[in-house]
Amino acid sequence: MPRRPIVKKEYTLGERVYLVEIAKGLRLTWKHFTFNVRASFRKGPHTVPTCWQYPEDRREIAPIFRGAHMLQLNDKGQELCVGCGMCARACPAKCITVKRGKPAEGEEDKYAGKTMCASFEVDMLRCIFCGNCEKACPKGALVLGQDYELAEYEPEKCIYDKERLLANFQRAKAEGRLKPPPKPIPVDAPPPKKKAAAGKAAKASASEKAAKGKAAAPKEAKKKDDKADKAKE
Amino acid sequence: MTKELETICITTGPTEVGEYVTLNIGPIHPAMHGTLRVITQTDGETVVSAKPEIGYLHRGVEKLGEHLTYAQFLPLTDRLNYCSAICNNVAYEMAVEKLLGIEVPPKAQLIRMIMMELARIADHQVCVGILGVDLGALTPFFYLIIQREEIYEIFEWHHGARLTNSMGAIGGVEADLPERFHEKWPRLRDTIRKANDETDKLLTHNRIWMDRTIGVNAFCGDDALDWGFSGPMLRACGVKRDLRKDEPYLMYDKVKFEVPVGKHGDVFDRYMVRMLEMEESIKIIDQAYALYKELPDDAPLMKKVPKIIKPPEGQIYHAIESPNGELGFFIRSDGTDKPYRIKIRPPCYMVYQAFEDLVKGEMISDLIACLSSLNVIAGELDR
Amino acid sequence: MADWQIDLIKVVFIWVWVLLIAVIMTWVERRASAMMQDRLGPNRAGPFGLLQPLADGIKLFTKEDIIPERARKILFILGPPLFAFPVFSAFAVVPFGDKIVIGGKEIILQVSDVSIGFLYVLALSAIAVFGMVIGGWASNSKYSILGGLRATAQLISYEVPMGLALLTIVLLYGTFSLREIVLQQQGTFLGFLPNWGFFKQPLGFLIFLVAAYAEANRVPFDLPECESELVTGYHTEYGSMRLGLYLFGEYVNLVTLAAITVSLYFGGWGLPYVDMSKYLGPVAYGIASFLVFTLKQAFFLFLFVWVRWTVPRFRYDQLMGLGWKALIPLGLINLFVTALLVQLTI
Amino acid sequence: MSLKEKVESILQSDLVELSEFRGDICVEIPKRKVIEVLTRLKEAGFDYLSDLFGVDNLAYYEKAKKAKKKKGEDEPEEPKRQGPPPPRFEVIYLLLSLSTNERLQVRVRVPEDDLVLPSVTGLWRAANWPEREVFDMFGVRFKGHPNLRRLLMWDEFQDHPLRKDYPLEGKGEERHLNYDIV
Repeated sequence: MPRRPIVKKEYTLGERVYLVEIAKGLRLTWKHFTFNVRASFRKGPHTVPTCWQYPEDRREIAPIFRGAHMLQLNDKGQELCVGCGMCARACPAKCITVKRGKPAEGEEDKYAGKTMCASFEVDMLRCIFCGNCEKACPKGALVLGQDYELAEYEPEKCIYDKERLLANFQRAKAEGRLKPPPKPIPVDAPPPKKKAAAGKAAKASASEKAAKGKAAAPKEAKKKDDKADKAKE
Repeated sequence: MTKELETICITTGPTEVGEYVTLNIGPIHPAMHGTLRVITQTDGETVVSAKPEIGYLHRGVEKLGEHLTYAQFLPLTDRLNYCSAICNNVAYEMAVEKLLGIEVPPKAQLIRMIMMELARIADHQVCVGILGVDLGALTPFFYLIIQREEIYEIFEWHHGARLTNSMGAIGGVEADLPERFHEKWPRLRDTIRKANDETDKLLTHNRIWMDRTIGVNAFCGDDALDWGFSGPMLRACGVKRDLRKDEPYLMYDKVKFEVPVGKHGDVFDRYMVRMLEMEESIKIIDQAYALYKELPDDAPLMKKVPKIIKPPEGQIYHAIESPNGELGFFIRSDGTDKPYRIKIRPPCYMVYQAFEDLVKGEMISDLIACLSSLNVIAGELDR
Repeated sequence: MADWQIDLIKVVFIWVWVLLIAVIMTWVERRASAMMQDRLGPNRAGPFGLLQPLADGIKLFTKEDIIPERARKILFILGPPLFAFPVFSAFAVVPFGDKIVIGGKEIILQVSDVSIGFLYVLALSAIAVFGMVIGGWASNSKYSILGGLRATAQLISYEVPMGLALLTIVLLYGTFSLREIVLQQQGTFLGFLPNWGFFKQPLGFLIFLVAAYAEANRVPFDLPECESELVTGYHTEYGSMRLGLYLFGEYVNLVTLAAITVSLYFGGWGLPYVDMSKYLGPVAYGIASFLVFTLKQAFFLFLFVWVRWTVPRFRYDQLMGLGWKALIPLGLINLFVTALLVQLTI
Repeated sequence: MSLKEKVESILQSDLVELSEFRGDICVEIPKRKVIEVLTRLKEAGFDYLSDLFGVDNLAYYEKAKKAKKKKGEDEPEEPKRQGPPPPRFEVIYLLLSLSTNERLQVRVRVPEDDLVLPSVTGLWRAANWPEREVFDMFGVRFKGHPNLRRLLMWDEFQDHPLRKDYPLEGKGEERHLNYDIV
């Protein structure tokens, strides 16, 4: 048998007779009860403050939420994805397959880059929504949107192809739920002076443009950063 | 009758058949938090032996880690202790940073601290709530879990996920504290305190609760150390040990907080230690937030790390105080972009192996109470 | 109308009425517990979710009826009715109103005024235990049998304090008939208190209430079916309408216990200080007395729910300890003191 | 006295190798003296067994060999370990001193043809499951362990999954449950 320390039970009289503490507890639950009953008779969708009635009454989703994927277009309606496959390589669950292709003749203006993705598949059954693909994308084309109702009746439908990913973006755009451009991360790196200045400039421009709701600025900043990194190396 | 019932359950390993009834609790059972399984021999309602069987949630995380890059392994750490994923994230990030030999900027450290303490509160809330549920008091669970939702909202606005956080990256954190946190925290602090207070009112002095918890599977401190206990479980046994104080990491040496210590290591002490720790966590967050405010807005959040992380050859072990205790990552690098060997030291693994010693001679109801108070998380236990 | 016709109407009425209250109780339980826990509860089926019990009933009826392969089949089938039948029948002796005069005929609002109403209630609640034990044993599952064993031990031990509390009432009023007891509780006590059993027997009431919670298997005494330990105890292996009978039987049991509490300790249908029969016509008086009774009953039903969602659960040995070491001695003392007082005052 | 000196003074001649990386000290001790050395360490203050686990060095040494071939003789100080091939497995004990909060990694090399180590469950009961796990994952047997069964994998499982030659996606093993209902 294991050793056990001897525990002395020292109860006060109030604790000993059960009823006092139970009465206190009853008072507490009664307070909650009356509060919530009163609240539930109020008009409106969200009456009891802690209870969301799901399909009608949804809680606010953070704009940076990591939900279903979408492939972004730029302001001119051009596809941003160049089919580089960085996302597929960064994915820990190996759920993305990308095929790189060249745009057909006469369709070059549909794409922002010189190349495009011929096919883009995300297997939502494998995806763990970690956001690594989003971080890896050099063009800011693949982002995780705010959709979280991803149940389907057939498993095949859970493999999102390019059309679906683009449709996700269109829908999000129509509903105004686009992901804000990523803020540049202030990085502590040598040499400090140059870098800090660049970071500040990038941040300033980013905040200006973010106010206008355009996605271009941070990409520039990112490019700058990338260039700087390359130069350093 | 005993013999007849015997044939229904599948027993693994040698079990004594005879005057005792084998009761197979789990892996599917309301109180077995996920997929734990305990094969008990009972004499009436008294537990004669209890042999935990684990491995029902074994996903081979350590093996997977050998085949993923350092950055790719980060999301998998969410799935260890899913009640406080951020602590796992930070533990792993800090282990890799130690391997790389870098120190993250102070602002990132403070953000990590704040987020980790929030995660600790969330974890303790779940643990205390579940303990209540398993002892028949469902109501406090809801009061606590509602506050956890609010904490999750802060997580969501900080890095975009509620449960599987994958917070930050190797080298720092990627986002500053969100607007939500600044708005929400002063109010949230009060509501968390209120919820804890209500739980306290409903449970702590209630004689039914006291009878159920005081003196139930009490445990000696030196036994606990021998079994490799850590965290709240060890502190409940009366050993004052907290990695935040003993081996300070991040900026824990710059904040003041108490380490609540129990006396007998019984369920009541574990419950009280967890309740008090939530209060201490609130204090830590307040102090860390004050320190955070002193830093300039554009202070760096990340240390520059190369895109493909290739640490030098070597091996390190780094442990932090997760809500359950010492959560350590042993990483050996062979100079490539993938870790050679990752070993996770989950805190509840060490605690759960002493389960038989903890519950021997107690009753079945105490077994359930004991299991809930240990806060064994199957994801962390089986990896 | 012949007497047997009136009796039949009364039986059907009380049957439907008890069922209805029990059905509403399942709704109240869920909604009230939700409100206490900052939730909303089921509110989709019908206005305020009032049709939720109906939906549950349909669900339970249409589920597959599974009998485990190695179960004792006959006993397994016999278990739920054996539990539900006595708890339904116990309501027969409860006076749910005073009397109503229809067509010059005086009808007492009670299915039958048996002179041993008391013993009848006790006996039936003892029979109901067999339903649980048989169900638990026939399932051939360890959780079930543990639940059944706990049910036996718990109900047998709490029968004793309950009996002691009831004995004091018998001593006090000198009758076994529930109707007689209610009639004796009208008027005032010591000039300012209602002449209720509660004021004459506060300790007895407390013992009775605690024992009633134990009889009804409610938290903090829900050991036979405590979910976190024994999955769901004695009805672990049951499904479909058999499970429905068990669950429903528990609510009916609650209704009966609340009704008995009201008629023993809270003056039954009578209002304190006011004699309704003076102001109301004979029909209206009957209905009013019935309503008063129902209101009092509703309070106790709510109390059952309220306490359930506030306190944790006992452990098996602590439950036994409370029963044998606290309630029975208290009950004996109470009985002794009451006997002494009764003897002295007579 | 620094940790390094302290360890050296405790171990003396039993110290096979001492390496330091980012402040973590790892000492190698001979296999046949595991219990003796660990007992000494425990008495000297390293009284808390934090963890115990195995490492398979197969791929590591193969890679090192390849790298050596590639580099040729550009770096002459590289071939440290010569002679017979190094033992394939390692078992690492993570010790902690509760009084001074110093951590120490103790490593024992276990060759493939003699996969037996004495169990330290007598010193620390905490070693119970970790040793079972090492047995499960690497096949290292611990002599004197009270209950050396598989921990995470099922009992009928044949392989040792954390070995480097075990494929990531398994070999297609399935668990056949034997419900022996008679």
